[in-house]
Amino acid sequence: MTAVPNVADNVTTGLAPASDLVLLSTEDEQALRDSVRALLASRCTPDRVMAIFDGDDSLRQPLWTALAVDLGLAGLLVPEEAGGAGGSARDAAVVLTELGRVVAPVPFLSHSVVAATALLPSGDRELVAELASGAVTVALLTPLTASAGSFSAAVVGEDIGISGRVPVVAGALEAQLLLVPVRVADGVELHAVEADALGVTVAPVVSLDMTRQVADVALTGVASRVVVGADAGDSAVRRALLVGAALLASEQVGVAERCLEDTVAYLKQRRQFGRVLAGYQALKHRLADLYIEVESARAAAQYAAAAAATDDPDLPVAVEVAQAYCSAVAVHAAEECVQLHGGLGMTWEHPAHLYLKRAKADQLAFGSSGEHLARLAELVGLPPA
Amino acid sequence: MTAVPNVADNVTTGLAPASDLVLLSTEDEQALRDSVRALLASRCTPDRVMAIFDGDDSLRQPLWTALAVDLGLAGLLVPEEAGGAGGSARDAAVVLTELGRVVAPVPFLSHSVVAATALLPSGDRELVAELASGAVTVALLTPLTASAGSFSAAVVGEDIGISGRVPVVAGALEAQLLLVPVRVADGVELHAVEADALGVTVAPVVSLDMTRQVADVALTGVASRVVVGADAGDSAVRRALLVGAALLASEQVGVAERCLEDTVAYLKQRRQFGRVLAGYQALKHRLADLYIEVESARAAAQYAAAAAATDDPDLPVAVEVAQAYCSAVAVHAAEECVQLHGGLGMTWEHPAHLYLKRAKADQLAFGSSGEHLARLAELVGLPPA
Amino acid sequence: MSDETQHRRDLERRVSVLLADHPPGSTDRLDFLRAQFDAGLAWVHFPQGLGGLGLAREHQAYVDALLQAAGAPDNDPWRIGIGLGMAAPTILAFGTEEQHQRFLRPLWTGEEVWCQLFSEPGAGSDLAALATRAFPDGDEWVVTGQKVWTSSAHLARFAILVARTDPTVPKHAGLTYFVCDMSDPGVEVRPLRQITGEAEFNEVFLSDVRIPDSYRIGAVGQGWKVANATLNNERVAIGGGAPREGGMIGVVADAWRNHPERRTPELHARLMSLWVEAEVARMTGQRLRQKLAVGAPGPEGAAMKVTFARIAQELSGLELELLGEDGLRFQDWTMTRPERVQFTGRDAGYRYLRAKGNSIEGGTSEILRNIVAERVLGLPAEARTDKDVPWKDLER
Amino acid sequence: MSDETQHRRDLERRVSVLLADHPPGSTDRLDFLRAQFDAGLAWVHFPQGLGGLGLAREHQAYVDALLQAAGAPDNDPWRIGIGLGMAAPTILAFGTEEQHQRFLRPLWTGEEVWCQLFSEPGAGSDLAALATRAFPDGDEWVVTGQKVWTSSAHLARFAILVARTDPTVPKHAGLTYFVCDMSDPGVEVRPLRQITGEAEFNEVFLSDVRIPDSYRIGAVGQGWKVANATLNNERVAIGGGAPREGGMIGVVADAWRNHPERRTPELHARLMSLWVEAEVARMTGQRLRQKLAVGAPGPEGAAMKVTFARIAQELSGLELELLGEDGLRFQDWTMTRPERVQFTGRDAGYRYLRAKGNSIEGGTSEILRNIVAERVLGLPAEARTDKDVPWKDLER
Repeated sequence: MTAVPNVADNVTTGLAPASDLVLLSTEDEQALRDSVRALLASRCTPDRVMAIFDGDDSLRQPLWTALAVDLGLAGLLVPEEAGGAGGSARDAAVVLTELGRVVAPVPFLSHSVVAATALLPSGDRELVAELASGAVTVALLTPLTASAGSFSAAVVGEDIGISGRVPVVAGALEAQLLLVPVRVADGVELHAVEADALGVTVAPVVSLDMTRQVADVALTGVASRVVVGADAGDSAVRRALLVGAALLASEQVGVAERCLEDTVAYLKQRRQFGRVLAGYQALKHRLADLYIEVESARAAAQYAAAAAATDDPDLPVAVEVAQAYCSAVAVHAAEECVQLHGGLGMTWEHPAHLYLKRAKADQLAFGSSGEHLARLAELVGLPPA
Repeated sequence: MTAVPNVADNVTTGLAPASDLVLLSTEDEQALRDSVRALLASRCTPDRVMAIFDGDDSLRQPLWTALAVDLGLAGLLVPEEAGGAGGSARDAAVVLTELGRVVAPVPFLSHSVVAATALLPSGDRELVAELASGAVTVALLTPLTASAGSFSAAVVGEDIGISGRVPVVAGALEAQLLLVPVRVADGVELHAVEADALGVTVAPVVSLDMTRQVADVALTGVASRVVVGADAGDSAVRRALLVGAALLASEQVGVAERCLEDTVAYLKQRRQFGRVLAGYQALKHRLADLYIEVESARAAAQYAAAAAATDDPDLPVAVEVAQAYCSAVAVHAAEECVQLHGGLGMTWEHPAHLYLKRAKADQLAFGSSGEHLARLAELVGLPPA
Repeated sequence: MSDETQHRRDLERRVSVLLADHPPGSTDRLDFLRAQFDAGLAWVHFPQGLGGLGLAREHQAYVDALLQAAGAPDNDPWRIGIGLGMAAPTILAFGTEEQHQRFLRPLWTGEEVWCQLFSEPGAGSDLAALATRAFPDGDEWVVTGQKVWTSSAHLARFAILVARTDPTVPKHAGLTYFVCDMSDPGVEVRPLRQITGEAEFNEVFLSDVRIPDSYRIGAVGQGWKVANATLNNERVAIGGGAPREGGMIGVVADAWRNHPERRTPELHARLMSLWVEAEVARMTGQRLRQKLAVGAPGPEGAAMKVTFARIAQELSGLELELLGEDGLRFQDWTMTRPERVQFTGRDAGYRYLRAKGNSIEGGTSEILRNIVAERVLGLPAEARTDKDVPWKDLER
Repeated sequence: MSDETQHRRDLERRVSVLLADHPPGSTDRLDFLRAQFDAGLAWVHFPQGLGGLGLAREHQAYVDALLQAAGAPDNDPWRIGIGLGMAAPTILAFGTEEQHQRFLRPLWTGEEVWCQLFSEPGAGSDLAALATRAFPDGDEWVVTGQKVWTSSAHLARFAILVARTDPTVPKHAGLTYFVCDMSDPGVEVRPLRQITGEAEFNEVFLSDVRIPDSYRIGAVGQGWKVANATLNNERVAIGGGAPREGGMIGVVADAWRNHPERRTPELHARLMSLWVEAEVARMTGQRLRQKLAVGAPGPEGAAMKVTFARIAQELSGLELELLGEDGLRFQDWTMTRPERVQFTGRDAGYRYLRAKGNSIEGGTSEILRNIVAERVLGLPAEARTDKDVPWKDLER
């Protein structure tokens, strides 16, 4: 039988076309990947990461300093003229994939991607430069579950200062400075607040994923300064959440590909019934299916990163597609990793659970799959029933 | 590792409880199954069934006479005192499973289940007796896709007679008498109309499943007689559609179990790469999963049949559960049957496609899976978003 | 009068006598349980004199209902599940009369808790590859090795144990089944922490543990056969009769009902699909139990377990998605040693993580699919190269 | 000036010359195509003199765009896909200079249609088990056997054929690759009807078909190697660049847009999930093409084909559910012999049935998963007992 499915055998629609983006890594991106991977291999070992669940987070700060300052990743998305590295969203995606591969407990996503993107429109060049240098770690005060589509500012300005509660904020525990979206009469302003200022409570949450521990933040009449005005604040936050969601997909790819690699390696050496497990066809086919998913997720994540890098008009579609797809793949890969390690995968000692917890928490980050699909339906003209 | 999932480890809810119904066949039911199976094995061979797709339906009438009259199945659900066999919905389920196993092209479901159930409240004892004896084949004039929840009468009464169009009616081509739900001022009446009466057009539809060929029926000022009055007509039709849906599940189980059996048998003899295909673990696991699905569908179908047999208060839930589940299992089993027969399964000569077409058409019968799930959500108190 | 009615009358009479002689309100719990055992009302399908009356298994439910209605204590079956579900039927089937008398009564009353020493780090699904050695020494055996996934080991007085007594024969042939006294000084129990943070199971290290030959269950070299009987009992125990919305589906359905603000159409579609699957699984379990009541357990229990594990995992995953913000929270990572498992207890994150074990413990879903394929559908067994080779020569 | 720009300039010049010498409006279609071939603008990645210019493959798209813009005819690639996609690259790679000259030009212009005689009833996935025999007879071979799944056989002038020339060696070693003249009196073509009712393929019965040795491609006994090259080309051909909502997803999305009355939340959830999957598959194909442009095709194409088949099947199944009443209708069961396949053509019922073949034809999804597992992930190959046994001694 020789006929093959012809995907070009298509119908024309009025749909906005996809963009023709480069989905392979450039040489520069590969070099960046190599240097991040090398640093993480020596510094971010599973036992050190696991210790965080038992309250020993001695890994966190030195690792973040090494990445943020020594490798200069704090300001990766900040233009060179503003004190940053002038990298693109594609570069940040490379970094996130590597961080995902080792479930690194560092605030790169919250600081270097989300907070940096939100702060870019600010005229406060000094603050931007501090963020870019890594001298100050910054977190945007939005719930980790908030998305560009669902965001609304929970903090309001009063005479005595700004007040409000924002639950499950990622990066708040690590931040010296909080970037607070404040609801005002004519829009949303972004205010800067010192994390240790009077009236600020950052309450650590026992988190499903302690490697990205979230915090409930409460502000009560806190003194603050405006760093992005009401004309630009709302769009700055939404842009930050959109880029965050776009790049989270690359972290999810990192989680998924590492789970696949580790599972393949384990099954190649584990023997049962006189044969290595990797030779059992039912497992082979599941791993083949998982490989297909991971490679598909990689394409979706790279498309989203490329779209974010060039501010492509297709970015909103790219983000919803990448999030709807990659979240589930990371969870699936981590679940298969636990299952195919058998009893070992259920033990605290084996790192599989670190990936499972990160993957599941990532699935909830920047909006649920239902939210992504609903927005996508709107974007591509497929209205619900 | 010894702990096991504890399904008794439950929470209490205000939900209506399930009923405790017998889900195994009785000896009488097994005897009925054996006699139907024996008759079908000798009379309803795949080549004769297949010929129907090329216009040769010489199998249809004699097979139906043998089942309806000789085995007395025409009036299976009609009480003995009304001229029937006095069987229960459980017996009809047994018959339908056997008919599904050979994709039998007979109007048992439309006549003996749906029309018989709709006609039972009628005072027209003569007509009921004719239906029960098989002397007259009857079809209820509703689309095959109509369900108890979605039904509305499309035919209306006028001075010159009754008029309306009803698409994709099952059993209409075989029927001598049409049982027509007619919308009147104070409800729905059931009218009896001779299929060859003036003003009746029964247009055969080239059907996805020619073994249950549907017809578009048009009535234009047709003379009719009322057999169920406006007080009882609507509930008679809904009851008929509910019982039809309950028992269709057993036909779907028949389709599914036969597809599984044939696939297992084929894989046990087909060799590739020096081994029988049945020994390849990826296929073994798929067949194990399919077996689990088929046995689960069997339980769901038997629960629905048992609930219909005793008019159990849980019948509405039982029907939606059975339809939502069994439809998909039959389709899945038929799809696996085609796939695992490889090229052979794609050929016209092999009967796999008969099952695929029946399974897919059955999935559309008595309401879509979305309809079933929506009604179930209402019944069990799980409101949509 | 039908047999059924006669049995009921007889049981009602016996229960009345028990209750009259030992009024639950004024009788010590343990005294009552011992009396219940001696009255043959502990497990009526066991023989007379061993806590039963030689009746069919399903009559026990009627006895339990009568006793419960009268406010009688129970033997806390979830605390002693391994004894009841695995050790007891095996001892009954393969043990000596002396062993029956010694072990069954305190097992049933819960005075002596049991655990199971089967799995090893190197022998999970492939249990017969286990490496724990038992050497004969006079009237005793000396046992050395490492076992894992032992629940209740720190509470247990006894364990059922499989050890290798002959490494020179193929692996299935060299095993023997024992009762191991957990108070032996050579037994060391260490908690085995799981991905939930708690240690529901243990690792057990055996160093020159001495077991009298009178504690051997079945013949030397018959350990595989005996262990399989135990494991079959384990799988049959799964999927006991639950009401509609029992188990994980009830938890998630309630979460749906209690959180209207978190509902999305996509979650609803998935929830309803899983509701149907859970309900069909319930019906399938019900049908299987009706079948078991009239015949022997077959490998269909394996199929049920695959289904229950899958549904529990999908549901608990969906629950976290439904909870959104709160799905990111976890109750507590502190290491604890719970006395019993609550699959649907604690918080949603715990349920999600714990449910991952459902498809591993008590037979992985992969092994169970093999069992269904081979024993139910008659498909060829997996190629084996390890069946006829002396255990000591196997590649590891 | 970059290489890229220079290539484009050069190609523009060559196209201009071709168009000037053979104005599409006034030139016979075949004459134009022959001239295009002779100008090296047929497939620029082929060598000079054989329709190409020895350039990278992706330049052809630019040439085609220029020619299309000028209103030039094309060679109807869907009608001659097997010749273009499978026969031509194989003949180029393994054929003699004489064979290149004889076959490639009329193949490309479509004057001579090609088909493929590989599969047999007893040799589907296990192609190397094929039983069609070729006996040497002087300068000729005499071929007898039965082939199936041959599209275009009734239209074809030539076939690529694999036959067994030595049954005494293991099955992969005894095969030889030929060009078969379909006008030979020993060739009988019968339509092979499919589950759609139509006969898109044929069975081909070969009875003492005579093939000159000069029509042999590659050495005697090298047929497996040559055939694999052909099949790799087949798999690479899959999943060519399509726009968003190209293919089956576009059809079903349009059905959704056109039938608001048939929408349900459950169908919407499934449609959106599949929309995402189809779009991700599109991106994955796009990424794979970018990779192929800079390197050799790997087994990743196998992964793409598995995905496309699954999505097409799920979508076409969903479409019937969406259509409801109309899903019960079918256009026509009459047996026909279509000249080309329209996977998304005809009605929804046809699409549903035809899509079932997507996971069988050109390598079943099961075989492709093996390929991914073994060649991409490096997992152990399936146990084989048939590799070293003479073909004639194999169990069948």
